[in-house]
Amino acid sequence: MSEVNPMRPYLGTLVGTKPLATGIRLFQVELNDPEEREKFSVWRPGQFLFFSVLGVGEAPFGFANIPDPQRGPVIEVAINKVGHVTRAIHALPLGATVGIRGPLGNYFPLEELKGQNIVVLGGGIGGAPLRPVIQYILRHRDDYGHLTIIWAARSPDLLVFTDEYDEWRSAPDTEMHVTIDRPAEGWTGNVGLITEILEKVAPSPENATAITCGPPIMIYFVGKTLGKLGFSEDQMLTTLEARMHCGIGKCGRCNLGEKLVCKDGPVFWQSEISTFLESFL
Amino acid sequence: MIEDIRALARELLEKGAVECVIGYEVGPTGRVRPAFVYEPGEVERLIFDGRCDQNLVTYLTRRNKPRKKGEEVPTTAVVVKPCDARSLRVLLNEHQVQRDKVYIIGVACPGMQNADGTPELRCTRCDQRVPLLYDALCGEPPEVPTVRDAYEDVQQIEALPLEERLAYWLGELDRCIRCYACRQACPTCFCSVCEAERDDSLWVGIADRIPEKAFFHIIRAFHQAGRCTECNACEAVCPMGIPLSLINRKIAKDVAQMMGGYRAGESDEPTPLVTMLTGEEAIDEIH
Amino acid sequence: MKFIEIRALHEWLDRLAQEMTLIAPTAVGPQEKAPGSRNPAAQGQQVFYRQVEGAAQIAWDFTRTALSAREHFMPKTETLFTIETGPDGKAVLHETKLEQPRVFFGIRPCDARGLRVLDAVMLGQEPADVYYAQRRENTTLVGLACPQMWEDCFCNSVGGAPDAADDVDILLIQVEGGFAVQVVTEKGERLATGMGLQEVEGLELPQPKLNEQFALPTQQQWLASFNDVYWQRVGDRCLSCRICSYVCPTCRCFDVRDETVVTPQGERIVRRVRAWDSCQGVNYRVQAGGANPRANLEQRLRNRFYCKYYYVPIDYAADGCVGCGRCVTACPVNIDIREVLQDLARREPA
Amino acid sequence: MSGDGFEPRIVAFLCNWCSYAGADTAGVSRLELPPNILPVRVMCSGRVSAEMVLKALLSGADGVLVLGCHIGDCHYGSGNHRTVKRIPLLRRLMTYMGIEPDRLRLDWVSGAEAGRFAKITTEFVEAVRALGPLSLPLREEL
Repeated sequence: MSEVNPMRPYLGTLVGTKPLATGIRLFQVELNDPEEREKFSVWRPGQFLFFSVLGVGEAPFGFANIPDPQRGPVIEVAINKVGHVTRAIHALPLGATVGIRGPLGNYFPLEELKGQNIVVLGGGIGGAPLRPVIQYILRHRDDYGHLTIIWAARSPDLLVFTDEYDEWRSAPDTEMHVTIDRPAEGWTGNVGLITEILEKVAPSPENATAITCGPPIMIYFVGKTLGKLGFSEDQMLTTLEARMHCGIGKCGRCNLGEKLVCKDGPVFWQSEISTFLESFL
Repeated sequence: MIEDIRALARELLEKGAVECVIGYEVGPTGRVRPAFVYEPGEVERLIFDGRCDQNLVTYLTRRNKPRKKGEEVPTTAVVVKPCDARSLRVLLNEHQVQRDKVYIIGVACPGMQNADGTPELRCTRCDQRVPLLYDALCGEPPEVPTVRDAYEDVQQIEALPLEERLAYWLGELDRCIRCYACRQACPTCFCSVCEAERDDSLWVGIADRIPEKAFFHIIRAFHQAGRCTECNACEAVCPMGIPLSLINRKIAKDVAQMMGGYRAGESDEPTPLVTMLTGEEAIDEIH
Repeated sequence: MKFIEIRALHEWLDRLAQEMTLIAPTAVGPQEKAPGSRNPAAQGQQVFYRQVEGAAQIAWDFTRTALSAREHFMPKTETLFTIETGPDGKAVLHETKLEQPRVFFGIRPCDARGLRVLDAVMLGQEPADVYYAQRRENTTLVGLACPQMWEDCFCNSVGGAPDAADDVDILLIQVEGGFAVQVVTEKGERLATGMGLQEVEGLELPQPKLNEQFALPTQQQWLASFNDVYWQRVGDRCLSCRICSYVCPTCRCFDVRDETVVTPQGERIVRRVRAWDSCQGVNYRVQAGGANPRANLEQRLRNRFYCKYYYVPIDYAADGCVGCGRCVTACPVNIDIREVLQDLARREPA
Repeated sequence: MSGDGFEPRIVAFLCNWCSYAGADTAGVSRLELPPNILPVRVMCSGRVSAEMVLKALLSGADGVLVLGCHIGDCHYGSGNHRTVKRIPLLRRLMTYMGIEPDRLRLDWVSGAEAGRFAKITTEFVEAVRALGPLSLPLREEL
């Protein structure tokens, strides 16, 4: 057998978990083997991993953090309880052994975007893969221009990473807008779809790139609104999701036309998506 | 008969009474297959003869949904043989198909034939030559004797010693490749998510092993209890040639014997497996 | 030209079966014809590639096997690893062990060509699939040329031939009294040393009878046809079963799940298994949260044709279809890939 | 207990309102009950699907016992009308497929019939013991 078996997960330990929103928790995993930890210590915003509950199954998730030199390579993922694997993940006790495969897929080309203004648009759990983008920009704050964060959810209880908003807001040259789809009791902030607030905030397309993640329908309409604001399709980045079983272009599951979400993505320019044979909707 | 079907199909399409007529055609390589005719000019494609053994009622549940949210369900005309009509009756009983969205082109059935021209076995034990329900009937009732089904094939298996029966079924089911063609071809298998395909493997996993395959086939057959009309669609599509209808026919035989002579699709009554006792049952296996 | 007599071949195969795993075409299932069915699969025994114990079990007179050679390289189900609890209470993974060396005898040229497609997908790009790789490495392919193209075959239209030696290690072609033998690769040479081949001068090879060749659609025609109502019309009669995918030598989609089983001895075994899957299944593309970009049947049917003729060539630089004709024969509603290809090829490029 | 050491594993589906209560009464009355029974409480014997019976057999049970209220006494009126059709039909199908019919038994036990519960379970365990373990190829193999 050749040296690396891409279907075999690294074993790790669940070292922390906290609630993020209704049905959504953040899970922190540390790999057990020091050598594997070393190999795994570099991943980039936008990449994904497979999280296994051994005996139940595995599912793909985007990284919700960037490697932190201070805290060591702790992997964070935000997981919404929707299927049998995610239900099992939510039921894991601290200290449980889990499997991790990755890092997989391409990533947001943040190096290339240096010097630009960045607009980050996250909807619901779609905020999770954007958190490393924000972390990266804040860590390399001087390399980037103005940062606009627009965060949305259906209702206040579905907003993720609320305890970090103050930190993000107070970062230099950064603005943040939070909105929910429908009015809710006790909510005094913005109400309206992410597209509405995006139009109101109206970030300038001048030397800017917008990075979007959310449900397919949101990605579609945010793209339209950005277009209205003058963003070209080469200034819009998004990350897509798909059911997959390998993450390395073998299982055939995640294709959209000839593009494989796992191998050619999950990060795509809107200009690429527009040329896809098959719609992601 | 073919001319009757074509004329009727043309009339229905011209009037706009139906969106589509489902019948049979001969494909470019000479094989008979289901045909979906949308244009009056294309009705010449339609044929009917002893090779038209597919059960077209299978397609109705799929067509009985609006194509887009808010759109109306289109009306479909379908060519049905007496056996297919029983499947349709089951679907109507179970509210899977709206009666006013189907135009039933009944055919007086001469019986289907094997590739070598001999009559299909199921047609030699058929006691219906005219469908029990139709909107229009094409063809004259043929002079073919109707026969009461004695379930001789099932009795042959029943007569085997227990171990031989197990060996027989394990041998047959071992060839199954879990392609689900039996389920897909079956008019009364219409669940949107089959329990054999649940993501959480609640009942069966994804493996191609005997326990999984036996479970799938036994349960699939059992779900057809009192609903299977013995149309043979499952067996006719099996790429591994597994005699699946022998399982369904066993259940049909027992349902009839134990539950007051009930036969699926012959009345408006739903399967007795979901109704209360009426006192006509002959259930003997309680200890 | 090298030659082997039938008897010598049988003796060699009998010896091989003793020394290693021998896979060969063999007849399976009930002998008698199913009473009363138009089903082509129920007309007596079907031939499969299976492990055999000697030449006597080999079916020599067959057209093509019911399932392709794929099942021996990407099994319908395989265990990727078992998950055990170590003495410290921590999980330990045990990967599936290496398999014994195998000889795959009697593989048809189209099936061998199918492995080229699977190679491109499973091995052609890093990281390679180790399970497929080990089976591939351990297997020597001894091909058996088709004396003619069978009903529904179209290998000659997609670049193959009934007697192509391109993808086997050794090719046998039936001639008077035995087989002409072409040793193609080094792996084949190593195996052929034990065969006892004779050198025969002027051996004349038969010309297999070919089916009529047809032209394939161009890339432009594929591109222009994607959103055509044509797919709805073909999809009308599709049953959305998986026969076409499962008989195909080049389909490779799989599903992975964990399962726990209890042995008759009461031991619990937890393992991760991989099994065949098909893009024709309703839930194939459903995402977490329920979105399904391929919810309609015609979208799924279309995906299979595009996968073979458009996606695989672009993604893996391989031809996705070998023209074995199995899906044509096996489709219960006569969805004929040859008909689809010719319909598209007749179109004006947009 | 037996000479060859085979102890059958029996899954018993017990209706909440009658048979489970009957089992309880049997326990409280300190009747002698076979230890081979794995009780599964269901709200009605009509809940016991063919899937549940088969899954039990394929997952290691050597026999399955379904106990419900007597006909006419169903808490829900007619839940056991379905049971009385379904289980015998399944039993016939199992037999047809080559599984011994005596591995599946349907019977009625009311909340007061503690003695009847003890008698049925003991009888059933002995019947399955006589049959031996369920034929292996049907079990989840490796």
